[in-house]
Amino acid sequence: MTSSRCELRFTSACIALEPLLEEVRSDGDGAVVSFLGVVRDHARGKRVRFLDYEAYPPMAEVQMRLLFEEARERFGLERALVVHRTGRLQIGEASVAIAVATPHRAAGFEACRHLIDRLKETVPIWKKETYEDGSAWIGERS
Amino acid sequence: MTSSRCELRFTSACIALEPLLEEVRSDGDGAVVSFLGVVRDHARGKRVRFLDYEAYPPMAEVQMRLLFEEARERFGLERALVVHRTGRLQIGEASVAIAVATPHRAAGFEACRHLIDRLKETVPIWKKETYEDGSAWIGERS
Amino acid sequence: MKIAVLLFAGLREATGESRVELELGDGATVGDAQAELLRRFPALRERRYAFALDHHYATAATALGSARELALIPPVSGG
Amino acid sequence: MKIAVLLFAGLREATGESRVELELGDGATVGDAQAELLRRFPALRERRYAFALDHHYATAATALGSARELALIPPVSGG
Repeated sequence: MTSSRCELRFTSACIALEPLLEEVRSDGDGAVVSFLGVVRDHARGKRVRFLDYEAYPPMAEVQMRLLFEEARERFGLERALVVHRTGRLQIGEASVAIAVATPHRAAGFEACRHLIDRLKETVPIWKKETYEDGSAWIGERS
Repeated sequence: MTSSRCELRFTSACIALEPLLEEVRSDGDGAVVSFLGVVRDHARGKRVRFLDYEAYPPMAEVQMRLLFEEARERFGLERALVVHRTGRLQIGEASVAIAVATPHRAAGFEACRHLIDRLKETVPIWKKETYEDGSAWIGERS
Repeated sequence: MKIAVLLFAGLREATGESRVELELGDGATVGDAQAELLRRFPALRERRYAFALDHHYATAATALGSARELALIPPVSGG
Repeated sequence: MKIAVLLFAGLREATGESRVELELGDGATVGDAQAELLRRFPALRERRYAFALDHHYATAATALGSARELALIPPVSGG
Protein backbone atom coordinates (compact mmCIF):
# COMPACT_ATOMS: atom_id res chain seq x y z
CA MET A 1 0.00 0.00 0.00
CA THR A 2 2.76 2.42 0.89
CA SER A 3 5.38 1.12 -1.46
CA SER A 4 8.81 2.66 -1.45
CA ARG A 5 10.38 3.86 -4.66
CA CYS A 6 12.76 6.65 -5.51
CA GLU A 7 14.18 6.95 -8.99
CA LEU A 8 16.22 9.24 -11.24
CA ARG A 9 15.68 9.21 -15.00
CA PHE A 10 17.18 11.10 -17.91
CA THR A 11 15.31 12.01 -21.05
CA SER A 12 15.99 13.95 -24.22
CA ALA A 13 12.25 14.56 -24.74
CA CYS A 14 9.96 17.14 -23.14
CA ILE A 15 9.02 16.23 -19.58
CA ALA A 16 5.35 15.60 -18.89
CA LEU A 17 4.66 16.05 -15.18
CA GLU A 18 1.18 14.57 -14.91
CA PRO A 19 2.21 10.93 -15.57
CA LEU A 20 4.91 11.28 -12.90
CA LEU A 21 2.36 12.44 -10.34
CA GLU A 22 0.18 9.44 -11.12
CA GLU A 23 3.11 7.09 -10.91
CA VAL A 24 4.62 8.40 -7.68
CA ARG A 25 1.50 8.40 -5.55
CA SER A 26 0.07 5.57 -3.49
CA ASP A 27 -3.34 5.49 -1.79
CA GLY A 28 -1.98 6.42 1.63
CA ASP A 29 -0.52 9.67 0.30
CA GLY A 30 -2.38 12.91 0.91
CA ALA A 31 0.17 15.23 -0.66
CA VAL A 32 2.08 15.37 -3.92
CA VAL A 33 4.58 18.21 -4.13
CA SER A 34 6.36 18.85 -7.36
CA PHE A 35 9.02 21.13 -8.70
CA LEU A 36 9.75 22.07 -12.29
CA GLY A 37 12.95 23.87 -13.15
CA VAL A 38 12.27 25.84 -16.31
CA VAL A 39 14.63 27.53 -18.78
CA ARG A 40 14.41 31.27 -18.25
CA ASP A 41 14.86 33.85 -20.96
CA HIS A 42 17.70 35.55 -19.11
CA ALA A 43 20.54 34.60 -16.75
CA ARG A 44 23.54 36.40 -15.36
CA GLY A 45 22.26 39.61 -16.92
CA LYS A 46 22.25 38.16 -20.42
CA ARG A 47 19.52 37.13 -22.77
CA VAL A 48 19.55 33.32 -23.09
CA ARG A 49 18.87 31.75 -26.50
CA PHE A 50 18.91 28.08 -25.45
CA LEU A 51 20.59 25.62 -23.08
CA ASP A 52 22.43 22.35 -23.44
CA TYR A 53 22.55 19.82 -20.63
CA GLU A 54 25.09 17.03 -20.32
CA ALA A 55 25.08 14.33 -17.65
CA TYR A 56 27.15 11.44 -16.35
CA PRO A 57 24.20 9.09 -15.81
CA PRO A 58 25.70 6.16 -13.85
CA MET A 59 27.34 8.51 -11.35
CA ALA A 60 24.23 10.73 -11.26
CA GLU A 61 22.23 7.68 -10.26
CA VAL A 62 24.64 6.82 -7.43
CA GLN A 63 24.68 10.40 -6.15
CA MET A 64 20.92 10.76 -6.42
CA ARG A 65 20.48 7.56 -4.45
CA LEU A 66 22.52 9.11 -1.63
CA LEU A 67 20.19 12.13 -1.70
CA PHE A 68 17.07 9.96 -1.65
CA GLU A 69 18.57 8.24 1.38
CA GLU A 70 19.18 11.61 3.07
CA ALA A 71 15.57 12.61 2.42
CA ARG A 72 14.33 9.31 3.77
CA GLU A 73 16.26 9.77 7.00
CA ARG A 74 15.30 13.41 7.46
CA PHE A 75 11.74 13.53 6.20
CA GLY A 76 10.63 9.91 5.92
CA LEU A 77 10.50 10.21 2.14
CA GLU A 78 9.61 6.92 0.44
CA ARG A 79 8.33 7.91 -2.99
CA ALA A 80 10.03 10.33 -5.36
CA LEU A 81 10.65 10.58 -9.09
CA VAL A 82 13.28 12.88 -10.56
CA VAL A 83 13.49 13.37 -14.32
CA HIS A 84 16.25 15.47 -15.86
CA ARG A 85 16.51 16.58 -19.46
CA THR A 86 19.67 16.24 -21.50
CA GLY A 87 20.54 17.81 -24.83
CA ARG A 88 19.25 21.13 -26.14
CA LEU A 89 16.42 22.98 -24.38
CA GLN A 90 14.46 26.01 -25.48
CA ILE A 91 13.13 28.83 -23.29
CA GLY A 92 10.14 27.67 -21.26
CA GLU A 93 11.01 23.98 -21.36
CA ALA A 94 11.48 22.10 -18.10
CA SER A 95 15.04 20.99 -17.40
CA VAL A 96 14.11 18.99 -14.31
CA ALA A 97 10.96 17.66 -12.69
CA ILE A 98 10.76 16.35 -9.15
CA ALA A 99 7.60 14.74 -7.80
CA VAL A 100 7.34 13.47 -4.25
CA ALA A 101 4.36 11.81 -2.59
CA THR A 102 3.93 11.73 1.18
CA PRO A 103 1.13 11.02 3.64
CA HIS A 104 1.25 14.64 4.89
CA ARG A 105 2.26 17.83 3.15
CA ALA A 106 4.97 19.18 5.49
CA ALA A 107 7.33 16.30 4.69
CA GLY A 108 6.51 16.62 1.00
CA PHE A 109 7.50 20.27 0.78
CA GLU A 110 10.67 19.72 2.84
CA ALA A 111 11.76 16.65 0.88
CA CYS A 112 11.11 18.16 -2.55
CA ARG A 113 13.05 21.28 -1.62
CA HIS A 114 15.89 19.21 -0.21
CA LEU A 115 16.17 17.05 -3.32
CA ILE A 116 16.43 19.96 -5.75
CA ASP A 117 18.82 21.93 -3.50
CA ARG A 118 21.16 18.96 -3.08
CA LEU A 119 20.85 17.83 -6.71
CA LYS A 120 22.29 21.18 -7.71
CA GLU A 121 25.24 20.61 -5.39
CA THR A 122 26.34 17.05 -6.05
CA VAL A 123 24.69 15.36 -9.02
CA PRO A 124 26.97 15.34 -12.10
CA ILE A 125 24.93 17.30 -14.62
CA TRP A 126 26.19 20.34 -16.50
CA LYS A 127 24.47 23.25 -18.18
CA LYS A 128 25.79 25.33 -21.03
CA GLU A 129 24.07 28.63 -21.68
CA THR A 130 24.08 30.10 -25.17
CA TYR A 131 23.54 33.84 -25.47
CA GLU A 132 23.34 36.19 -28.43
CA ASP A 133 27.11 36.59 -28.27
CA GLY A 134 28.62 33.31 -27.13
CA SER A 135 28.14 30.52 -24.66
CA ALA A 136 29.44 29.24 -21.31
CA TRP A 137 29.39 26.13 -19.16
CA ILE A 138 27.92 27.37 -15.88
CA GLY A 139 29.94 27.30 -12.68
CA GLU A 140 33.17 26.51 -14.43
CA ARG A 141 35.10 29.73 -14.14
CA SER A 142 33.59 31.30 -11.05
CA MET B 1 6.90 39.64 -19.54
CA THR B 2 6.42 39.11 -15.82
CA SER B 3 2.67 39.51 -15.68
CA SER B 4 0.92 39.32 -12.35
CA ARG B 5 -2.03 37.01 -11.87
CA CYS B 6 -3.34 35.06 -8.91
CA GLU B 7 -6.63 33.25 -9.15
CA LEU B 8 -8.87 30.80 -7.29
CA ARG B 9 -11.21 28.52 -9.22
CA PHE B 10 -13.70 25.85 -8.26
CA THR B 11 -14.49 22.81 -10.35
CA SER B 12 -16.63 19.72 -10.04
CA ALA B 13 -14.44 17.86 -12.57
CA CYS B 14 -11.09 16.13 -12.07
CA ILE B 15 -8.22 18.59 -11.80
CA ALA B 16 -5.56 18.42 -14.52
CA LEU B 17 -2.34 19.99 -13.25
CA GLU B 18 -0.35 20.27 -16.46
CA PRO B 19 -2.53 22.99 -18.07
CA LEU B 20 -2.25 25.02 -14.86
CA LEU B 21 1.54 24.85 -14.98
CA GLU B 22 1.51 26.07 -18.57
CA GLU B 23 -0.89 28.85 -17.73
CA VAL B 24 0.82 30.12 -14.59
CA ARG B 25 4.34 30.42 -15.97
CA SER B 26 5.89 33.37 -17.75
CA ASP B 27 9.24 33.44 -19.54
CA GLY B 28 11.10 35.07 -16.64
CA ASP B 29 10.16 32.23 -14.28
CA GLY B 30 12.72 29.54 -13.53
CA ALA B 31 10.65 27.61 -11.00
CA VAL B 32 7.16 26.18 -10.89
CA VAL B 33 6.24 24.62 -7.57
CA SER B 34 2.98 22.78 -7.25
CA PHE B 35 0.98 21.05 -4.58
CA LEU B 36 -1.76 18.49 -4.98
CA GLY B 37 -3.92 17.52 -2.03
CA VAL B 38 -5.17 14.02 -2.67
CA VAL B 39 -7.95 12.00 -1.03
CA ARG B 40 -6.35 9.37 1.18
CA ASP B 41 -7.83 5.98 1.88
CA HIS B 42 -7.82 6.58 5.62
CA ALA B 43 -8.24 9.48 8.05
CA ARG B 44 -8.66 9.76 11.80
CA GLY B 45 -8.00 6.04 12.07
CA LYS B 46 -10.92 5.16 9.82
CA ARG B 47 -11.14 3.79 6.33
CA VAL B 48 -12.51 6.54 4.04
CA ARG B 49 -14.96 5.61 1.27
CA PHE B 50 -15.30 9.03 -0.37
CA LEU B 51 -15.39 12.75 0.38
CA ASP B 52 -17.77 15.60 -0.33
CA TYR B 53 -16.56 19.18 -0.54
CA GLU B 54 -18.77 22.23 -0.21
CA ALA B 55 -17.64 25.83 -0.67
CA TYR B 56 -18.88 29.39 -0.34
CA PRO B 57 -17.28 30.65 -3.56
CA PRO B 58 -17.68 34.46 -3.37
CA MET B 59 -16.26 34.56 0.16
CA ALA B 60 -13.58 32.00 -0.74
CA GLU B 61 -12.48 34.33 -3.52
CA VAL B 62 -12.24 37.30 -1.15
CA GLN B 63 -10.31 35.31 1.46
CA MET B 64 -7.99 33.77 -1.12
CA ARG B 65 -7.24 37.23 -2.47
CA LEU B 66 -6.08 38.24 1.02
CA LEU B 67 -3.77 35.21 1.06
CA PHE B 68 -2.36 36.00 -2.39
CA GLU B 69 -1.65 39.49 -1.07
CA GLU B 70 0.14 38.05 1.98
CA ALA B 71 2.26 35.85 -0.28
CA ARG B 72 3.06 38.79 -2.52
CA GLU B 73 4.26 40.86 0.43
CA ARG B 74 6.26 38.05 2.02
CA PHE B 75 7.66 36.19 -0.97
CA GLY B 76 7.13 38.48 -3.93
CA LEU B 77 4.60 36.04 -5.39
CA GLU B 78 3.01 37.35 -8.59
CA ARG B 79 1.67 34.25 -10.33
CA ALA B 80 -0.41 31.53 -8.69
CA LEU B 81 -3.39 29.39 -9.62
CA VAL B 82 -5.46 27.55 -7.03
CA VAL B 83 -8.13 25.08 -8.12
CA HIS B 84 -10.38 23.40 -5.58
CA ARG B 85 -12.80 20.57 -6.23
CA THR B 86 -16.38 20.59 -4.99
CA GLY B 87 -18.87 17.73 -4.83
CA ARG B 88 -18.01 14.06 -4.39
CA LEU B 89 -14.41 12.83 -4.63
CA GLN B 90 -13.06 9.30 -4.73
CA ILE B 91 -9.84 8.00 -3.18
CA GLY B 92 -6.82 9.18 -5.15
CA GLU B 93 -8.51 12.21 -6.68
CA ALA B 94 -7.03 15.64 -6.11
CA SER B 95 -9.12 17.93 -3.91
CA VAL B 96 -6.90 20.96 -4.46
CA ALA B 97 -4.11 21.99 -6.82
CA ILE B 98 -1.84 24.96 -6.27
CA ALA B 99 0.67 26.05 -8.89
CA VAL B 100 3.01 28.99 -8.37
CA ALA B 101 5.61 30.35 -10.76
CA THR B 102 8.55 32.43 -9.58
CA PRO B 103 11.88 33.59 -10.99
CA HIS B 104 13.75 31.55 -8.32
CA ARG B 105 12.77 28.40 -6.48
CA ALA B 106 13.12 29.48 -2.84
CA ALA B 107 10.20 31.92 -3.13
CA GLY B 108 8.18 29.33 -5.02
CA PHE B 109 8.46 26.69 -2.31
CA GLU B 110 7.74 29.21 0.45
CA ALA B 111 4.77 30.76 -1.31
CA CYS B 112 3.17 27.45 -2.30
CA ARG B 113 3.50 26.15 1.23
CA HIS B 114 2.09 29.37 2.65
CA LEU B 115 -0.94 29.32 0.34
CA ILE B 116 -2.00 25.78 1.22
CA ASP B 117 -1.34 26.26 4.96
CA ARG B 118 -3.40 29.45 5.09
CA LEU B 119 -6.11 28.16 2.76
CA LYS B 120 -6.78 25.44 5.31
CA GLU B 121 -7.18 28.07 8.02
CA THR B 122 -9.38 30.74 6.50
CA VAL B 123 -10.95 29.86 3.14
CA PRO B 124 -14.59 28.77 3.50
CA ILE B 125 -14.53 25.23 2.15
CA TRP B 126 -15.80 22.20 4.01
CA LYS B 127 -15.06 18.52 3.78
CA LYS B 128 -17.34 15.65 4.75
CA GLU B 129 -15.74 12.26 5.14
CA THR B 130 -17.82 9.15 4.59
CA TYR B 131 -16.59 5.94 6.23
CA GLU B 132 -17.89 2.38 6.21
CA ASP B 133 -20.07 3.27 9.21
CA GLY B 134 -21.17 6.88 8.86
CA SER B 135 -19.91 10.31 7.91
CA ALA B 136 -18.71 13.56 9.47
CA TRP B 137 -18.05 17.16 8.53
CA ILE B 138 -14.43 17.65 9.54
CA GLY B 139 -13.46 20.14 12.24
CA GLU B 140 -16.99 20.69 13.37
CA ARG B 141 -17.11 18.98 16.72
CA SER B 142 -13.49 19.14 17.81
CA MET C 1 -33.92 45.87 7.99
CA LYS C 2 -33.60 42.62 6.10
CA ILE C 3 -30.58 40.38 5.77
CA ALA C 4 -29.94 37.03 4.11
CA VAL C 5 -28.24 34.38 6.23
CA LEU C 6 -26.31 31.52 4.64
CA LEU C 7 -25.77 28.19 6.38
CA PHE C 8 -23.14 25.70 5.25
CA ALA C 9 -22.02 22.11 5.74
CA GLY C 10 -23.10 20.69 9.12
CA LEU C 11 -25.12 23.82 9.92
CA ARG C 12 -27.09 23.44 6.71
CA GLU C 13 -27.75 19.80 7.52
CA ALA C 14 -28.70 20.54 11.15
CA THR C 15 -31.18 23.27 10.24
CA GLY C 16 -32.38 21.89 6.94
CA GLU C 17 -31.84 25.37 5.47
CA SER C 18 -29.05 26.81 3.32
CA ARG C 19 -30.47 30.34 3.21
CA VAL C 20 -32.91 32.22 5.44
CA GLU C 21 -34.09 35.83 5.51
CA LEU C 22 -34.15 37.74 8.79
CA GLU C 23 -36.06 40.92 9.60
CA LEU C 24 -34.22 42.92 12.27
CA GLY C 25 -34.40 46.36 13.85
CA ASP C 26 -32.26 49.19 12.50
CA GLY C 27 -28.78 49.24 14.03
CA ALA C 28 -28.83 45.47 14.57
CA THR C 29 -25.54 43.65 14.99
CA VAL C 30 -24.31 40.21 13.97
CA GLY C 31 -25.07 39.15 17.57
CA ASP C 32 -28.70 40.26 17.21
CA ALA C 33 -29.00 38.17 14.05
CA GLN C 34 -27.46 35.25 15.87
CA ALA C 35 -29.99 35.54 18.72
CA GLU C 36 -32.82 35.43 16.21
CA LEU C 37 -31.29 32.42 14.45
CA LEU C 38 -30.92 30.54 17.74
CA ARG C 39 -34.63 31.12 18.45
CA ARG C 40 -35.61 29.73 15.07
CA PHE C 41 -33.04 26.93 14.97
CA PRO C 42 -32.32 25.43 18.38
CA ALA C 43 -30.07 22.94 16.55
CA LEU C 44 -27.53 25.76 16.17
CA ARG C 45 -27.06 26.05 19.94
CA GLU C 46 -24.19 23.67 20.45
CA ARG C 47 -22.42 24.43 17.22
CA ARG C 48 -19.10 26.20 16.65
CA TYR C 49 -18.91 28.75 13.85
CA ALA C 50 -17.50 32.13 12.90
CA PHE C 51 -19.40 34.95 11.18
CA ALA C 52 -18.84 36.51 7.78
CA LEU C 53 -20.52 39.71 6.64
CA ASP C 54 -20.48 40.27 2.89
CA HIS C 55 -17.60 37.77 2.54
CA HIS C 56 -15.35 39.18 5.28
CA TYR C 57 -14.95 37.66 8.72
CA ALA C 58 -16.88 39.59 11.37
CA THR C 59 -17.64 39.34 15.09
CA ALA C 60 -20.87 39.36 17.10
CA ALA C 61 -20.31 43.07 17.77
CA THR C 62 -20.11 44.04 14.09
CA ALA C 63 -23.04 46.20 12.96
CA LEU C 64 -24.94 44.70 10.04
CA GLY C 65 -25.15 48.18 8.54
CA SER C 66 -25.97 47.92 4.85
CA ALA C 67 -24.56 44.41 4.50
CA ARG C 68 -26.59 42.05 2.33
CA GLU C 69 -25.29 38.66 3.36
CA LEU C 70 -24.43 37.15 6.72
CA ALA C 71 -22.90 33.68 6.77
CA LEU C 72 -22.30 31.25 9.59
CA ILE C 73 -18.91 29.67 8.91
CA PRO C 74 -18.31 26.31 10.59
CA PRO C 75 -14.64 25.38 11.08
CA VAL C 76 -13.21 25.22 7.58
CA SER C 77 -11.63 22.03 6.27
CA GLY C 78 -10.67 22.71 2.68
CA GLY C 79 -7.43 21.70 1.01
CA MET D 1 47.43 -0.80 -14.34
CA LYS D 2 44.96 0.75 -16.75
CA ILE D 3 42.17 3.13 -16.00
CA ALA D 4 39.59 4.94 -18.13
CA VAL D 5 39.24 8.68 -17.54
CA LEU D 6 36.05 10.52 -18.45
CA LEU D 7 35.97 14.23 -19.26
CA PHE D 8 32.76 16.25 -19.25
CA ALA D 9 31.36 19.60 -20.32
CA GLY D 10 34.04 22.32 -20.52
CA LEU D 11 36.81 19.79 -19.85
CA ARG D 12 35.66 17.69 -22.79
CA GLU D 13 35.59 20.75 -25.01
CA ALA D 14 39.02 21.98 -23.78
CA THR D 15 40.75 18.64 -24.39
CA GLY D 16 38.75 17.46 -27.36
CA GLU D 17 38.36 14.11 -25.59
CA SER D 18 35.49 12.58 -23.64
CA ARG D 19 37.33 9.41 -22.67
CA VAL D 20 41.02 8.54 -22.45
CA GLU D 21 42.89 5.46 -21.19
CA LEU D 22 45.83 5.87 -18.84
CA GLU D 23 48.55 3.35 -18.07
CA LEU D 24 49.86 3.86 -14.53
CA GLY D 25 52.12 2.07 -12.06
CA ASP D 26 50.61 -0.27 -9.45
CA GLY D 27 49.48 1.58 -6.32
CA ALA D 28 48.81 4.76 -8.28
CA THR D 29 46.48 7.37 -6.80
CA VAL D 30 43.99 9.76 -8.29
CA GLY D 31 46.71 12.42 -8.00
CA ASP D 32 49.09 10.32 -10.11
CA ALA D 33 46.41 10.02 -12.78
CA GLN D 34 45.87 13.77 -12.62
CA ALA D 35 49.60 14.44 -13.12
CA GLU D 36 49.59 12.27 -16.23
CA LEU D 37 46.47 14.01 -17.55
CA LEU D 38 48.03 17.44 -17.03
CA ARG D 39 51.07 16.33 -19.06
CA ARG D 40 48.89 15.18 -21.91
CA PHE D 41 46.37 18.01 -21.74
CA PRO D 42 47.89 21.33 -20.70
CA ALA D 43 44.42 22.84 -21.24
CA LEU D 44 43.37 21.19 -17.96
CA ARG D 45 45.84 23.24 -15.93
CA GLU D 46 43.67 26.19 -15.05
CA ARG D 47 40.48 24.28 -14.63
CA ARG D 48 38.47 23.55 -11.50
CA TYR D 49 37.11 20.05 -11.02
CA ALA D 50 36.51 17.32 -8.48
CA PHE D 51 37.31 13.61 -8.91
CA ALA D 52 35.00 10.63 -8.99
CA LEU D 53 36.18 7.05 -8.83
CA ASP D 54 33.64 4.48 -9.99
CA HIS D 55 30.83 7.03 -9.51
CA HIS D 56 31.76 8.17 -5.98
CA TYR D 57 33.51 11.42 -5.17
CA ALA D 58 37.20 10.92 -4.37
CA THR D 59 40.27 13.02 -3.56
CA ALA D 60 43.75 13.20 -5.07
CA ALA D 61 44.97 10.91 -2.28
CA THR D 62 42.50 8.13 -3.05
CA ALA D 63 44.18 4.98 -4.37
CA LEU D 64 42.89 3.89 -7.77
CA GLY D 65 42.97 0.29 -6.52
CA SER D 66 40.79 -1.85 -8.76
CA ALA D 67 38.62 1.05 -9.90
CA ARG D 68 37.67 1.03 -13.58
CA GLU D 69 36.59 4.61 -14.16
CA LEU D 70 37.99 7.93 -13.04
CA ALA D 71 36.00 11.06 -13.92
CA LEU D 72 36.94 14.71 -13.73
CA ILE D 73 33.83 16.49 -12.49
CA PRO D 74 33.68 20.20 -13.29
CA PRO D 75 31.39 22.27 -11.00
CA VAL D 76 27.95 20.79 -11.49
CA SER D 77 25.07 22.95 -12.72
CA GLY D 78 22.09 20.66 -13.09
CA GLY D 79 18.52 21.41 -12.06
